[in-house]
Amino acid sequence: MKNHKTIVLSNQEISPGYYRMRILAPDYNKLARPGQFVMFRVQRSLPPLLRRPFGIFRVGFMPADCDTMPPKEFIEIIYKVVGSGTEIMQGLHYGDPVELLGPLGQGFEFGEADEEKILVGGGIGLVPLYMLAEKMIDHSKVRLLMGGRTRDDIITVTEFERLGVETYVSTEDGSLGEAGLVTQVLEKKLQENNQVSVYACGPMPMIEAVEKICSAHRTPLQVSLEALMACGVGACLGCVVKGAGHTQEQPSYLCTCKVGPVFHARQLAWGSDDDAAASDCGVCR
Amino acid sequence: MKNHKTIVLSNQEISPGYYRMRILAPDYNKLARPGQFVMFRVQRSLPPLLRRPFGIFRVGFMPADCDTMPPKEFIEIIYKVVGSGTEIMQGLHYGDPVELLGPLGQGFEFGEADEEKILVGGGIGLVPLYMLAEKMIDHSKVRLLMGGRTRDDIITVTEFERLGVETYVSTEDGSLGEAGLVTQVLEKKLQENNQVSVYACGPMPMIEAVEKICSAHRTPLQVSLEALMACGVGACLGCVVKGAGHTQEQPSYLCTCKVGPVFHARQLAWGSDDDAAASDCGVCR
Amino acid sequence: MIKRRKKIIRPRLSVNIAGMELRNPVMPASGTFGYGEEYAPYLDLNSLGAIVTKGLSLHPKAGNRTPRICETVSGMLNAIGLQNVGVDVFIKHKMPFLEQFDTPVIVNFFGNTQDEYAAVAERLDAISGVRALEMNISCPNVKHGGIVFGTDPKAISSVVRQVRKKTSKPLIVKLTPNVTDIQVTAKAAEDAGADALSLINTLTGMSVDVKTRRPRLANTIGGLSGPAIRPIAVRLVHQVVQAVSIPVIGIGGITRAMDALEFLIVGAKAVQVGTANFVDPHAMATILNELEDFCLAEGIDDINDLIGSLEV
Amino acid sequence: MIKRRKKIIRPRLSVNIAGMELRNPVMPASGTFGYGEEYAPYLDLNSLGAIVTKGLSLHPKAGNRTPRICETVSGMLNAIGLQNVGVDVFIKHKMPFLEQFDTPVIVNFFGNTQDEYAAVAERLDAISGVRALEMNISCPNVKHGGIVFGTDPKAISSVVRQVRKKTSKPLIVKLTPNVTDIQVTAKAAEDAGADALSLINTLTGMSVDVKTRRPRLANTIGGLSGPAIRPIAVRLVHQVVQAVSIPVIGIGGITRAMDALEFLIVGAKAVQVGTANFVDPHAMATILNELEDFCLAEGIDDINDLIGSLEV
Ligand SMILES: Cc1cc2nc3c(=O)[nH]c(=O)nc-3n(C[C@H](O)[C@H](O)[C@H](O)COP(=O)(O)OP(=O)(O)OC[C@H]3O[C@@H](n4cnc5c(N)ncnc54)[C@H](O)[C@@H]3O)c2cc1C
Ligand SMILES: Cc1cc2nc3c(=O)[nH]c(=O)nc-3n(C[C@H](O)[C@H](O)[C@H](O)COP(=O)(O)OP(=O)(O)OC[C@H]3O[C@@H](n4cnc5c(N)ncnc54)[C@H](O)[C@@H]3O)c2cc1C
Ligand SMILES: Cc1cc2nc3c(=O)[nH]c(=O)nc-3n(C[C@H](O)[C@H](O)[C@H](O)COP(=O)(O)O)c2cc1C
Ligand SMILES: Cc1cc2nc3c(=O)[nH]c(=O)nc-3n(C[C@H](O)[C@H](O)[C@H](O)COP(=O)(O)O)c2cc1C
Ligand code: FES
Ligand code: FES
Repeated sequence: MKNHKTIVLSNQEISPGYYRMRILAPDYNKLARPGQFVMFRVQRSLPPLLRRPFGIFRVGFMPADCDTMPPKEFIEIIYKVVGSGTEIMQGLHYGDPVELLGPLGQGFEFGEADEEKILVGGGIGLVPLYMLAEKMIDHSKVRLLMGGRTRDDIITVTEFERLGVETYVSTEDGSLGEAGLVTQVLEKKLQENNQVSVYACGPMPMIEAVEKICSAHRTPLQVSLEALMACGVGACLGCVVKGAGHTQEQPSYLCTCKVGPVFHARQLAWGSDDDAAASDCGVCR
Repeated sequence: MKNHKTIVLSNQEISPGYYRMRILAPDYNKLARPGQFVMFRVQRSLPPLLRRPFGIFRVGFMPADCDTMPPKEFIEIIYKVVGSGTEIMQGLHYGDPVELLGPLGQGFEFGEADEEKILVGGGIGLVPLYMLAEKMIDHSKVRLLMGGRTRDDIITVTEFERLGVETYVSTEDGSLGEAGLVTQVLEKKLQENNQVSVYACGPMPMIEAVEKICSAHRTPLQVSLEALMACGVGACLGCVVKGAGHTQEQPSYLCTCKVGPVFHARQLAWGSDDDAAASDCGVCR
Repeated sequence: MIKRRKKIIRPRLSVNIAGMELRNPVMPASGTFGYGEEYAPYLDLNSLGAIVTKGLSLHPKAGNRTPRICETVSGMLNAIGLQNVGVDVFIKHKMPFLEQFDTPVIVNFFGNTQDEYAAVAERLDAISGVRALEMNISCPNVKHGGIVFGTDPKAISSVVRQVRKKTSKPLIVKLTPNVTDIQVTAKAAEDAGADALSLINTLTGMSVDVKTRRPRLANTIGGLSGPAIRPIAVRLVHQVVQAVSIPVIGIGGITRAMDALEFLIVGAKAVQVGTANFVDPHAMATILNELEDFCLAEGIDDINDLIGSLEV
Repeated sequence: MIKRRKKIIRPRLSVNIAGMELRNPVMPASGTFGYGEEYAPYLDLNSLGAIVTKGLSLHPKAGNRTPRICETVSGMLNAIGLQNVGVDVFIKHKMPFLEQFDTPVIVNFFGNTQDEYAAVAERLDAISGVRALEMNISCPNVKHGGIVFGTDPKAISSVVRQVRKKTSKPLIVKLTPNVTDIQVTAKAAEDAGADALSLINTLTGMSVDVKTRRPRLANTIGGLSGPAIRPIAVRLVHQVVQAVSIPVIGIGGITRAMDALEFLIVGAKAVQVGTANFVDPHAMATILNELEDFCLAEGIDDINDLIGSLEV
């Protein structure tokens, strides 16, 4: 947990509207756990005022510029251009000064070794699952069910495959993989075998559907949520979601930035008709 | 008078803290008169909110990118980095989208042919005098008295000399040319010959000193003033200066952007002890 | 490719305010558009919903000392001091220009006493080219210790009543945001006979040059405008719309159609664009284009369907 | 080159507010710094002038539904709804952490009735680690139709008086900017026994998502903070400093030393930094460094020489 004033190493469009940015990030290889995020900011740029939260896609080392130097540590984030902040990010180049606050939040718990793991990713929700797969692949069979609206939303699947993850792709419009929702595939898999752990990240409707399926099959589920964030460190209380047992009379709010962004499904309130989790905040894409 | 959405052609530091920017500017060769200015803005950049006024240094044509196209028209501005807006300008490159509102304001009147002309420029105040010299040099002898704090503030003198303008340089610290104030040189020149016209642009204390000298010698003087501007077109009334005959009871305010920025000295109120012209606005450098 | 046959129907943008049919809901804010002629080279005045003039007083007014403006974060402060040519010069020298256009002219005016307000209104009432009056009540009442008319419901009531008697033209009262409860001042204006309300005028602000330790404005205090104030303006318009039954014109930090739409959705029937004109003289034209595009994209045939459509 | 021998004397930054000697005039604004521990990994809490906690109530408070925040131009809206752990949990679980530091702890608190205010004050008064109380009066008075305490001079007078009886610790009253005349509310607080005033709390604002036509905050209306509001805050502090004789703490949109200096120059004895902490957890450290640099550059030995040095 530190604020790094650092620089962009590279920034490339990997699919229409999706960018992959590599950022110099000392210590992240040691510190960052799968599922954690950073609060990102372009140095000296106003607007936007607030930092933007992004999941850590992966951490790594790259050769230093000269032999006598240690290799450079970096993180990669993958972002979709959706508004003012990501539009500015799109234009960044090697050397541009940025700031990273992080790594923040709680990451995923890895579950039992040997037990099969199913990762469910929707669109940009795939991002935090990669590092998770990296850590689990040596001990467990890992499957990825990856969904998106069109084939443009299916990103970095090859990277997962290269790790040895078995991947299923479906798109709503059938432009890549099977036509349909990723949750249909999950349902089928759990019918075959519910002795697995599920990890999901994606748009809220997808996460809710995944939760329904998993709770029906009594399969443990961890989800990574998005919420509007100002501080990222638990100070503003802007990012809360409803905890399990939340009622009007006995409200229970958990900070997504601190208690999350990864929650065990059982920690959260599901299916309440008003503002279940962050589902009505209009920010979950 | 038009708003051009256009691009930067080049942007170079010509002296520490001083930049020269060339901007694609159709029609400016026909329209722009010496002494006029533009309201400049980086497209889609906020901050700063308001446009920034800059004098037109020169207009010109450059070869088109291919033979079948007409040559490209441009203007050049020269600016000193002083605050938030000019700091952003400093970072602009070829192709960056900018907007020019202009050409705005009244330019210089050329005076009698054959009569000698003395241009007095202080620092960045030199800018609007170049085009003026260009226009007058064929009919009149033109001298430039150029002053600045240090040699870094003495810019584009070679350009004036190339036109055939006789230039005198003085700096307050003596780091270039004579040590002292440019007004001392003016005083000497007018003692030799007061049958000249004087044109001055620079910091307000310099302009006030020039006015004192010229009125003592009954020499006609035109000055180009700076003022804080929001609109540049006479709509906001933010940029006013006191006109001749201004009193508390009968106030007379003239828009620098519309009636100026070039005024005949006789149009203005001089030496009133409260806020003579824009002198107390803290913006005249 | 199939050739599209569907005719694109342009959405209806016209709105009706106090009996005035405006071709669209976009007009300049007083004091940011001069007397119209300043921006005529840049913008087709016939494309606007209305033209709103600089505020006029009974006698010419010289305004404040300089500096009169300064930039702040996403906003600007001004203390122009209501410099204007006076109502008579306006009628003689500025109206003829404005009458060339087929766009309603709304004249903004003010006074430092009730009688001054009434006198200006009376003169403007006689001018056929003036389509409506907008009354700026953010002025100090010199007869009552300089308290701003618009912050005191009783003063509002009294001055609006007196002006109401002097004109049968639509009377728009422009509210100040510098009050504890805008619903009270809004109702005072409505009850006193206003046909419409416009808001917000600028918020009082100040900025200091830390090097010289002097205020950046000669007047020390000035009015804050621009994008920075928009959330405050949207809130105030929202509150006023709920308190009155006359139409409301939304003002404050509008630079794009998205901004204008916030005001329309909370219930403003039209909007005024101020500071944005300085930044971009085409701002209102761009806003109008974007408004039309938005309606097309969202399948809105008539902008009136959008007005007040906020879902809480 | 001549070797410089002149010893650089570090300027004195300490200020005294209501009997508290603060090592410097920079502290966080309530609600933007949690209970201190959230920012401890990023900032040396011993470098601050004071620590100001999230606002506390008698009982724990869950806060509003989400979304609770949204970004606006150079600002943000929040409607957190004063979520907090309640005064008892604070004392038990949060105070021990804060007591590790050698920095005065100022506890912000509120209530929805006078009695609630008094009860919280009484409990905090008993806690030795609490150096001073900051009373947030921007809360609706549920016994009086929900009118915000801080907008009504009588309500201010009454609630501050009652709280004053319950504590002998320095009592800072935090004013709301959403009033017609801040000098009146400031004086009401002073007369009722406040030892110092802090301002401004957030300005009421609103933002609309034009696609969904819904307010961006679940609560519809929220509080605007950040750089956008600074000119309004500076003006209000300027006015309050002239109206009262107790010390004033300036708040609103401070991100850099230059911003803090505006408040100090108009007469604030200290400043609070709010939204800027979210943007940069080191903001206050940077401000402190810059303040020192400014004093050195301008030859100011003691920051108190700067306070109130505005030349009008
Ligand atoms: C823990 C976490 C991890 C995330 N990881 C990723 C990621 O790996 N890749 C990616 O593309 N996006 C990710 N997001 C979403 C990302 O933060 C938003 O897309 C981004 O903030 C949008 O910024 P903007 O300025 O472009 O959009 P705007 O709509 O202009 O933003 C306006 C405000 O809303 C907030 N906001 C908008 N959308 C979201 C959202 N979906 N979630 C949270 N806040 C939002 C912004 O932060 C900002 O404060 C993550 C969000 C969270 C909370
Ligand atoms: C008619 C005219 C012609 C000018 N020509 C030139 C030129 O050729 N070269 C050049 O370097 N400068 C010129 N200036 C001054 C130039 O406009 C300012 O230096 C520039 O606006 C500073 O912007 P900033 O954002 O960097 O400074 P900031 O101090 O951050 O600006 C804050 C605000 O103050 C205004 N401002 C600051 N300084 C001045 C100033 N001296 N005059 C007017 N407004 C000011 C800015 O426009 C802005 O609105 C001219 C000014 C005028 C009025
Ligand atoms: C330079 C300037 C001058 C103004 N003059 C007037 C005026 O004469 N009468 C008036 O009612 N409002 C005046 N206003 C207020 C605007 O009409 C408008 O209410 C305010 O600027 C908020 O809108 P904006 O944020 O779009 O600028 C003026 C505003 C500015 C910036
Ligand atoms: C998220 C958030 C929570 C806040 N909570 C409180 C609070 O509990 N008590 C209080 O008195 N002020 C609260 N405030 C107001 C701030 O303390 C401060 O007065 C205001 O934000 C203006 O300062 P700024 O512009 O520096 O943020 C809160 C502000 C924000 C942004
Ligand atoms: S983002 Fe501020 S508490 Fe979570
Ligand atoms: S700059 Fe607006 S009137 Fe001159």
